[in-house]
Amino acid sequence: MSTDMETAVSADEMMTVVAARALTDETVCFVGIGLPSTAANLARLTHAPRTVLLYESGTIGSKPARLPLSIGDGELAETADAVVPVPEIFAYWLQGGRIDVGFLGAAQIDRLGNLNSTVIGDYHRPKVRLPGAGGAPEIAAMAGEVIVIIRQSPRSFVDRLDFLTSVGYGVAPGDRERLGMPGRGPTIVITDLGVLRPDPETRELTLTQIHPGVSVDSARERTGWPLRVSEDLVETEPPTDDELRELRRLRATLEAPA
Amino acid sequence: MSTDMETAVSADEMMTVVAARALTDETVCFVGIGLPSTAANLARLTHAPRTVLLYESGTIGSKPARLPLSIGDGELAETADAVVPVPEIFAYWLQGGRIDVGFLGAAQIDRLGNLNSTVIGDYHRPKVRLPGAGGAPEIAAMAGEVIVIIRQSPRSFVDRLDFLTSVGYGVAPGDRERLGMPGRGPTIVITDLGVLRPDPETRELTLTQIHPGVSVDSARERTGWPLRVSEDLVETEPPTDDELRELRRLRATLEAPA
Amino acid sequence: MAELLALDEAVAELVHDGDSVALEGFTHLIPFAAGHEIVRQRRRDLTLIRMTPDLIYDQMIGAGCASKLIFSWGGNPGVGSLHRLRDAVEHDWPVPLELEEHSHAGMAARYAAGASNLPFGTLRGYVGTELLEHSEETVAAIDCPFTGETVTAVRALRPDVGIVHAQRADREGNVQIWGIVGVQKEIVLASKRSVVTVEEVVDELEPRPGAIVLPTWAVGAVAEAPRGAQPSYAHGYYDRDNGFYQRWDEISRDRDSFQEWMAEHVLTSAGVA
Amino acid sequence: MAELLALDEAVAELVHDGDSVALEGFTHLIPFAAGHEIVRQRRRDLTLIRMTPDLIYDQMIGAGCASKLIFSWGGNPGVGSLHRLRDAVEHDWPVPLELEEHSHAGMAARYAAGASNLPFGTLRGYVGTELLEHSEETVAAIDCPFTGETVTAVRALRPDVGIVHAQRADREGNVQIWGIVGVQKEIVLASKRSVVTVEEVVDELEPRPGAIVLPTWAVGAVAEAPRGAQPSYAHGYYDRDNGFYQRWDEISRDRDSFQEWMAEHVLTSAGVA
Repeated sequence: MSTDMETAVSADEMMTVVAARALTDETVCFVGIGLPSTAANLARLTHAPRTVLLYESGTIGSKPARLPLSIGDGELAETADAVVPVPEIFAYWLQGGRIDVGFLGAAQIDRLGNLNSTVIGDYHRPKVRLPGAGGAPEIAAMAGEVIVIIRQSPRSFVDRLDFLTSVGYGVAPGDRERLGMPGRGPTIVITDLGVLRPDPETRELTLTQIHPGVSVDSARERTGWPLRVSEDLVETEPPTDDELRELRRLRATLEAPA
Repeated sequence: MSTDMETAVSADEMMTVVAARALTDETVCFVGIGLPSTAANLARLTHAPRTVLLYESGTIGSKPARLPLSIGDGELAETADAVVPVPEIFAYWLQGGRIDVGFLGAAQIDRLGNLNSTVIGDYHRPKVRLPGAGGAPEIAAMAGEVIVIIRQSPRSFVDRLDFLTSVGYGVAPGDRERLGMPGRGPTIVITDLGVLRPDPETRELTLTQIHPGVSVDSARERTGWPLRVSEDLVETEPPTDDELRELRRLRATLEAPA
Repeated sequence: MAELLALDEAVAELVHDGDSVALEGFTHLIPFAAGHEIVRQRRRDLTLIRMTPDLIYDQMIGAGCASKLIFSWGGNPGVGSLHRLRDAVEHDWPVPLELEEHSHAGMAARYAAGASNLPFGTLRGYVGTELLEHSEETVAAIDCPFTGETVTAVRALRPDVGIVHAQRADREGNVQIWGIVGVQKEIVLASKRSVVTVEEVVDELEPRPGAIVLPTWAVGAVAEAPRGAQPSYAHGYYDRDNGFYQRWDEISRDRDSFQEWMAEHVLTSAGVA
Repeated sequence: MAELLALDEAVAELVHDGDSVALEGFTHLIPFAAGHEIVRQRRRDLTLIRMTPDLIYDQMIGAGCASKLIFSWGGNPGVGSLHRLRDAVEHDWPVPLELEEHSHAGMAARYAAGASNLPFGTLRGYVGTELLEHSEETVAAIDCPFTGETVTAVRALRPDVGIVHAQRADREGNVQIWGIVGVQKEIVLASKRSVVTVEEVVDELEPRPGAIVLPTWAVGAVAEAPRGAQPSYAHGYYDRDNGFYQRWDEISRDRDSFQEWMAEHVLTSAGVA
């Protein structure tokens, strides 16, 4: 269903649409702010109307009509089935094993899907001090599976993280089990170039899908390690008119006055 | 202010009035059901209107117009400033150190104010299986001080408890500190015969006050250990008309239909 | 998503012989109808878990459903003893009953730990008491790794089945509870399976002061059971039947009168006095 | 009983140089007015504690109030960096800032442990991360005494002063909060002293869906501060000023423009842009 709109699809839009598609219906989803929240709400407003969104501010089942700028906008509370204290959202709901999917971003990712959102450079003398962990380490550990959304570049797809904030598959297969993490870890990593999935054996992130107009070579160039490419590499279906229209409408609500 | 009503004062009424008097105003009080609840509400409705009552069902600041039969009657929730989950009432409010006074009853008490509300006889082959601990062990440990209400007899005032459910002063002075209990322990024990207070040195319960018409000998006879009597023994002021009227009005609400 | 089932279906499907089952409701919203259905379906060898066993467990114990009771206060509130519980403990009637007893604070911490998927909860409690001598499997000292202070750990409770009563559910199975909320949320989240009986199923759960909502995807089954908490109460629906609690003392004191009452009011019907 | 004070009195009385101070509010009800008053009273050497430092700590750090920050996520939500926080960490401006960082789950457990008067909280977290290498004083492995399983202990937080904003208080100092309640209750109960700023003081706190009440005897001081959470929001009173959050990126990027803004909007008045 390629359309006239397709030519104008931005890299962020492509990422967001693909991330939304990764959410199946009736999924209980713990969402971070930014692209994860946009993608999860896009899914809810298109093919997955019964997807349940939880935000770390304690809102359960939020159905925002406008995109929140922060994780705790009033809209999230007003449209929620329940609002609980922050200690409870982490203890009873995330740690309690009630979350099917966690949606995370990061500044850096390595080939085993581990994430850095803490610092670039030395911890005590950082080149860039990033916001830090937030809810990510426990979402990465406890959610049934994790969807990662991250722009792909040699600075973000690194051979070695400057800081390990959230565990993907650790340093070797079996690390999650050894660390007592009940979730399956990052099952899909969505970038502006394509989609990576962990190899069933080695857990190494492997390019399995590439967006229209992107070459495998450019994906390799924008990866800080020798990128493995699946033999069954497929091309991403471009966003449909419906997806794009809904996404753009959603994003416009972020700018509009209340 | 002795009155005509005085002659008709029952032992339970005397106990309840004396217990109510032991509560000063603006006290935050964690109350058990039965006589403690009656006494605390009597205090609230007479000399201590700003006393705050918490029940272990999670009601904070209950102001019942009718006496509750159970610890969780709807009246307690309806008249409360706040209703919180049961784990919270114990963790944040009692253990959090927010309670000035805990009000406890028991089946047995020993000379160091330790309480049994678990069994009479052998634990595994009990003569009488009592209801058990409930909130008592932690109230006894954590409340700023504890008021005990208990009918005095050789079966209740025992040389050796059949079971130690809640710690008063343990087996020797300093035990509370050793056990890490922040509260001061039972500072007053109110019975149908009089009032006992712990000796400042030995912590042994000592008769310091006796109700009108009760002899010291009868108190000794109804105590399962050689009862110490204070040199400054005083006689209890009989209930005033106001106290009795309010108490009887309160108790009548327990029987009346809702 | 919660299944909306008839109560007898829910019990048949979710409660099995030998299960650990918690019917909770702290004096409020006690799931009598569900307990009676368990009696009618003649479940046996249950480990019954409840902070305050109350009349419902007195009935279930007297009916022979339980081989073990985990609890913290086993009386008839404001009235006296639970005679069927006492008869089981004191005379093994109708079957022996193993006890595991705790304080309220300990039970609440155990439920909260279960809901939090932690192996233990922590509190300041039990120290200096003889409860410790009978609870080595479930209560232990634990040292703070930072201050060295010793506090108390209690083993998490993760019942096979958690059962509570609530005021309302909507047609999707979202559950709304208000008034004294007790440990209703904790037990539903701590249990492997759960059943919520409700006064009524409604189109929409209008927000109310003091209300909590359990989302449908956190609940196993919802079953409509009007007056299903009677003789306890459902805030906003009916009051506690204090008279029945007082009458129970007489009914339950004697094995025969207990059995007659059960035969008449539980075994042959879906209601309660 | 809480004292009803003017905000400047409350800060003068309860917040001292060198204190550990937590101004909480999880994106909602952030106590900006109280933070600005602390800046105006030129408190120094504070240990600032907050899950999401947000603009208020960016301002307090840039104004030189803090020598240490305990936090879990230090960004401008939906916008980007906190430039004053970064300048302090990356270039020691205006003074060096020590960091102690955690995850949200860890901070929440630390507050809950503090409110519960426990020396530590327990969670499944931090394992496998480098956060552990920088938090030996506050995060440690702990073994379950029943199952042997290793989980994570975090040191309880008991700040000298906890400060939150709320919608309302009554004249006795009882406080009512609704909407996203975050860790407002935990921080008031965990702290040795507390200040609650409110939109308004009213005669009566009418019950509302989703509202919690902090009783006056659990609160230190209540100070009226209308619009005191702006540019964050107060559910039922005013919306979040998302535009200001976006403009702050520009204002705060440069030391001079930051100082000009603070001089104009904080140091000379009681308001905020």
